[in-house]
Amino acid sequence: MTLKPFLEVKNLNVAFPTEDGLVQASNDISFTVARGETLAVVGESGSGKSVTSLAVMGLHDRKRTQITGQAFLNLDSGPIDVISADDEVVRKLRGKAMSMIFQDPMSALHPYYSIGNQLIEAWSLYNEGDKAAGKKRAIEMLDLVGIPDASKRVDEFPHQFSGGMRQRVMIAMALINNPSLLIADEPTTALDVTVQSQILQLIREMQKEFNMALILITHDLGVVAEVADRVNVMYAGKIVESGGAEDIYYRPDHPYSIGLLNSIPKIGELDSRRLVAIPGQPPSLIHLPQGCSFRARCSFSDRVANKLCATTAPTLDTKTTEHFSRCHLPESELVKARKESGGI
Amino acid sequence: MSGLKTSRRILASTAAIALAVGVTVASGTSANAAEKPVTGGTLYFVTNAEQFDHIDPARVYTGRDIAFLNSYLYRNLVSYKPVAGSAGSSLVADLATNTGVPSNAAKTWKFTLRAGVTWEDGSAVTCADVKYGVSRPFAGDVITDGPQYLVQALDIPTDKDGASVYKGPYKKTGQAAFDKAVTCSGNTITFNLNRSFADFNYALTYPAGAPVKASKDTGDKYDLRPFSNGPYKISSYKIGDQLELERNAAWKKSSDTVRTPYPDNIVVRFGLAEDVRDQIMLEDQIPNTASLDALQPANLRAFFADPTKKAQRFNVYDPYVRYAAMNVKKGHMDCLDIRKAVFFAINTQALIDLSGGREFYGDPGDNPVKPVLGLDYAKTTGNIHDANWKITGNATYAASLLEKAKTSCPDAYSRATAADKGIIWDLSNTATSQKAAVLIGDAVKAAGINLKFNFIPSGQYYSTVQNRDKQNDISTAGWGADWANASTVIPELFTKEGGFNLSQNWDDAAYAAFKKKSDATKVETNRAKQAKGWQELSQYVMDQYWIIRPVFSKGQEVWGSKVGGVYYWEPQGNFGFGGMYVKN
Amino acid sequence: MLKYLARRLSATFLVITLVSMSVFGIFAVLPMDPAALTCGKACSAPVIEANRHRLGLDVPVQVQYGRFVKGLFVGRDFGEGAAAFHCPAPAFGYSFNRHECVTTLVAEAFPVTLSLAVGAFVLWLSVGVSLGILAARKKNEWQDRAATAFVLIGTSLPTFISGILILLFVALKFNLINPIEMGRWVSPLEDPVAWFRTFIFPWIVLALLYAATYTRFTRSNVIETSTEDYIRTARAKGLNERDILRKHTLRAALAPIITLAGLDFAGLLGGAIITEGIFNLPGLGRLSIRAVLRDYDLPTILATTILAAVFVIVANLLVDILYAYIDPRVRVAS
Amino acid sequence: MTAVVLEEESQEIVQRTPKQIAWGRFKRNKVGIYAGCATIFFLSVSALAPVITRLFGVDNHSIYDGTLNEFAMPIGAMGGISWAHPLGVEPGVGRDVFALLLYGSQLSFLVAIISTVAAIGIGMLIGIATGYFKGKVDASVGRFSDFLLSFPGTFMIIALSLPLVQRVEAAGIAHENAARILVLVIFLVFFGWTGFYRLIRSQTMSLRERDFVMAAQAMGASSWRIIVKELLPNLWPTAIVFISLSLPGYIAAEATFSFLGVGVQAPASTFGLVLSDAIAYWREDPAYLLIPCTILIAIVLALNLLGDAVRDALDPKAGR
Repeated sequence: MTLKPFLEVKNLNVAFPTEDGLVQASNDISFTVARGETLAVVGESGSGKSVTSLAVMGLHDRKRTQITGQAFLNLDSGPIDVISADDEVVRKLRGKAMSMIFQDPMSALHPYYSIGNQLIEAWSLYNEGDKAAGKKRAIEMLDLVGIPDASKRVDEFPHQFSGGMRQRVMIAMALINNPSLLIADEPTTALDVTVQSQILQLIREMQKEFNMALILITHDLGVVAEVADRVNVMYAGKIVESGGAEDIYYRPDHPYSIGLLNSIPKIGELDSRRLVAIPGQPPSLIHLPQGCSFRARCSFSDRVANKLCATTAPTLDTKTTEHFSRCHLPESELVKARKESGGI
Repeated sequence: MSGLKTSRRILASTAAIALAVGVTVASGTSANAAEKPVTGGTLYFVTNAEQFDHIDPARVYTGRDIAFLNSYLYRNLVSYKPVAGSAGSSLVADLATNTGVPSNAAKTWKFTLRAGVTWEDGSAVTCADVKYGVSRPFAGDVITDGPQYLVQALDIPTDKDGASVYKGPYKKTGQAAFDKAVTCSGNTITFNLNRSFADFNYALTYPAGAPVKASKDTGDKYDLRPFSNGPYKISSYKIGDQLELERNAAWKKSSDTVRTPYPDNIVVRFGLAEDVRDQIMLEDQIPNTASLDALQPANLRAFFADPTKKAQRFNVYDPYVRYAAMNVKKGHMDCLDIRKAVFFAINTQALIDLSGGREFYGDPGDNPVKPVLGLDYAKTTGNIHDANWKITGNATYAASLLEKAKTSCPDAYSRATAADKGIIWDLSNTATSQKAAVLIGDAVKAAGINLKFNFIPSGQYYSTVQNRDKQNDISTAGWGADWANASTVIPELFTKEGGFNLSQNWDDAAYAAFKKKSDATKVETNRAKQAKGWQELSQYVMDQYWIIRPVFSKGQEVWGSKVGGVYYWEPQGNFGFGGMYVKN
Repeated sequence: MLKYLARRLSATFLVITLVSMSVFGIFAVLPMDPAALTCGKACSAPVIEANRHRLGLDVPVQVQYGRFVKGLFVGRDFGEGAAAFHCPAPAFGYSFNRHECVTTLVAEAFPVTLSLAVGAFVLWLSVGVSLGILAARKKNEWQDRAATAFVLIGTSLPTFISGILILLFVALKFNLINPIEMGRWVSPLEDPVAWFRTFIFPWIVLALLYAATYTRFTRSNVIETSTEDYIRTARAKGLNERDILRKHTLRAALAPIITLAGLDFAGLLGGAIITEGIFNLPGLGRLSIRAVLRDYDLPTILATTILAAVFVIVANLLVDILYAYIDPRVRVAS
Repeated sequence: MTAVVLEEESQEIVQRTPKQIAWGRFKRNKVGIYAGCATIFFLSVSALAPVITRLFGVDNHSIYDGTLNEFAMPIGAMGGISWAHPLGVEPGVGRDVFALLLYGSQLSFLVAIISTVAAIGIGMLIGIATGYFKGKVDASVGRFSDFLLSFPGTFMIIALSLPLVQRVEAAGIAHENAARILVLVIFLVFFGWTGFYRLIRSQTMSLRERDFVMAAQAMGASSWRIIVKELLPNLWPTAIVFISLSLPGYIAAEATFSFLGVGVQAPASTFGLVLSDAIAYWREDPAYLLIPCTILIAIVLALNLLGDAVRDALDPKAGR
């Protein structure tokens, strides 16, 4: 890829002090994403996906969060590090330079205000013009995201919309100011399966329409396959594997990725294979175990020599910039492992 | 305060007073005679009470209210002389030109009206107005609470229940009988009575005999706005708020030899919290104010200890005897030994201290009749003069009486001593009563008596205990004579027909003889003989312990530094309101 | 919406009827005998009987209730012969102890209680809500702790204590009130300053209690609402914090306060017994307490009790309608 | 952030029981610990009133001669505070204020605890029943509780307590102060259960839709079993929070009503009675007013603080 990245995240750490200790939610995260590019971030809930993107959006309460590292937005006017920038500067980037849509469209819209009202509010933040102009734009956006009869429904309230429709509204609201970066945080998780693909389809169309950089956060590798250019697999606050979508799909390097892939059904193979869940629970982010944090759940750790997994945390293998992972497992064992666990 | 609301007033006799326990009247300060009264200004009165009980002349019955209303708002045929000291107890002609002319062995009384007396609208006060006023108390369903002397004394037939056949001016039933009993001839009104009534004119000092203009009578609502023929008229009256009086332009000094209206306006402020009222008086915050109530005991002491307030207070024996009535109905306190045991057990000293001490509350008494009644009072024997009586209580002697009761009246004994039964004492529910209950309970317990207390909301106290079914064994009460004759005490308190019999004594073995003597004494025309009769009956009452621990109580009045002309009006037991003025 | 209104109105009417019937029933079956209690000093059986007739208590309770209801609509006559008189509709009865139609008594007392309630309401709502918001915004900082302390002291002080302490040790001690005028009703239209001086301490006493509750309630609602997804959405849109608080957080956080405030206000309209008593205010609370403790004035007791209940019931209705106006979900669902 | 908190909790659930978590949270709340200690102190002191008063050589019924002057006011400063009478003596009578208040607090706690427990018992029973079974009964109970709310409770207690006490006494159920306490408690419970009932009902309704209850139902468990085994264990934190928040309210209510003359009467004594008596003496003996005031406020404050701490520990979302 030779595109100039729009977002560059470098060594980002996010931690929350709690009564029980410091929760290291995101640990040394680095990635980039360019306009027109789709980055999928995959992992179990609590692996730090959302935390990272909320940090980029500046949506963490700074008083209760320790954030280090950098995240540059390469704007036309020059790069801005949203981590070190003033609150007010970052606020003015939100909605315009970068937007975000959330997991649960049922609760993400204010129940007391009409759809139109909420859209106009977003629009008027960055546009001069009266309410009528805002409303026109709102209807336009609702049309664009496929809300039928938009000019009428614009005056309705969120509870009068179905989940899928609300998510469309969310998308319309996120895109109303032509953002350069859209972070979609599990946008389909709370929706019916039939609606899920429609929404994904819509997000993809919109990405093309607006030429946005897209970060798609999901715990569902299946979703990723069709839309992502790159995939970051996260586990216990760290990126454990990163690569092109095909790389991750066909040549997963990390046992966790392998596990994730095994836990999704594949079309045409429904009956032939049992789905395999990854055993165990993710570790506490307060007291991360020494060594590899996936060790306890890894079925291959016994194949690594010298109990390396237990003593040393694996580092990112950056031998290529396109595909790397944090794992001690030698390449030969990896190939075996892929085969054993389902012949990917 | 003590919750003892007394319902009637007393007349102090002109005779020298022999006091039971050797305490002389602590006379109040009276106005400096040399000081010249000032006309004008506004005179304030403050009170914790929400209202005057009544201001309808036919319904007023409390001494303070009578004194106030009679001084300012309406005139009776006769009045007490508005002066300090014993001279205040003499009658003077008011609306009438004389104090009444009796004839026919005092069964017929004639009064001639003064000319030139007018109502506040300028119309003349006529004989018909007086007659109409006298007729109103007969409407018992509308005119409640007032004195019944006229209803009982006028020569009108009664039905089989003993009720008058005349039902008052609203229904007019039996009007003819009334018209015969009270007749008008020009300016002379004649009252025909059903018995000899030598001091009938004293009964007419009650406003129940005052004129009422028929066209202005509003029935029950007349209690809010009586039509005035006195020097003031009501400019506004709101219960719980205030009563405002202004000058009655139609009143002429020339027609009134009794009243001296000094202030331009008079305002009675009702419903003040006791602390607020006390604060006003203690700190002289509103100097042109007098308190209609005594202060709370603790504050009273502070006020009377302050030498700068010497001319703003008096402390006198009031018209009342406060006592505990024994309900001697069968099943209640029907055992003399038990009654005595309770009496001897009680710590009288502590009770008096609680309510202000001897200096302010009064002295232990020995008689239902107060020494200020003069003739009718004589020191009794027994009770507080008994060798076994101790002012702080004598538990040992009380226990021995109780022991006697074990054989003399075993039922009452078991009731008085059993833990699950006990004697019940009615008290009005006030903080002071609650404490009195502790003191009484503690003292009788030492003698082995189980005493319980029934606290009744103070506003409903008397109506509850006067209900013969609801009255318990012992009820705290107080009474003052209506005028200087124990005929307004002994029969009222101790005969079945009396208006305030809390002893329910008519089934008592001792009752028949008592009643006979009481009836005879009531119609005795020889005043000395009559007095002797009352003295003997008092002794009888005390021997029967129908009432116990009478206290000859005292009253205090205080006023602000700018109020002048204050004196104690003995017959009303209150301020001589008419003399009060606002100093410059 | 209209259908909803009609249904709510008829339900409200039904509840009011039921409440008035129960109040009637409860006071009728009790062993208090107002006829005996108000019969005066010379009381005998025939007098009690006459008294019972005069008070209208000599008929079965359902007839009494019927007369009561009829009186509300067409007025009522009392007394007989020349002493008869009329209380115009709505007649709640006649108080023989105060010689007034109960409606007049209530109408005189109501402005006092209304003044007390409105002033206290404004005071506690403004103090409570702003303190609550402040505490939520400055969570765990000194402002929050100070607000918490205020809440605790406020909720731990029964009004009879705070009232007495403020009256005795502040108002009286420092001559902050004119004692002889204390509690006297002055219309705010005639003399706003005197009106204010009459009510300021009672307001403080009541507000102290209620403001604490509202501070607590507001604080937790604001904090809870701040964690809502739609607040995050608003922030993600790029709204500034002030607008988020004003437009988004408070709108949702304060909506439930309407219910609470409406009912508390209505409860106060029925009369603040203790505060009115301590500060000598001739409002509905004192009217009813006086009726009970002084002379068991049944018509007044019935009227004030029923009225207090009606205030709450009507407030319930108004609050629901208002809530429907504020929260579109309720509006449409209904 | 949300995700992390969730994770933190799911983490802990693995390691600690909810009880331990709550206790852990409570232990960290210093104010709560102090308030708890104070509450235990007040409770045990009042429970041990007979023993403690004996230790001090006083009791609540004796009238102490020589402690009052001829005006029945306490001799000595601060309402007659001395070694013999640590909180002074009662003006007018001469009883020991310390003993009066100790026994008074016993009555206050008694009324408050019985009322709380009864209100919560009834609220819980009806709340679970209506929330779980729904239907017509639920609707009518709901209406009834709305109906109750519209009555002016305080006023009705004052208006009706006297005739009701007479009824209770006439029926021979209880006498004197026992009857008065009974009537007061019945009233407090009658007007007090609805709040808790609503809370429990809505919680039951939401629990009812939760997976574990659905699962139990699917497995054919009886309603009784579901209520006892599945619902109750999930409702007790609510109950505990409610108890700890209601207690101070009932203590204050008891004081208010006895101040107004409803509730216990002489020779018994409670804070309300002492305070209503003390007002008359505030100029001459302010200590007699201020000492009981301070103690009552301290008790209510301690209970309130404890309640807050308990709520924070059991239901952290509500307070923070």
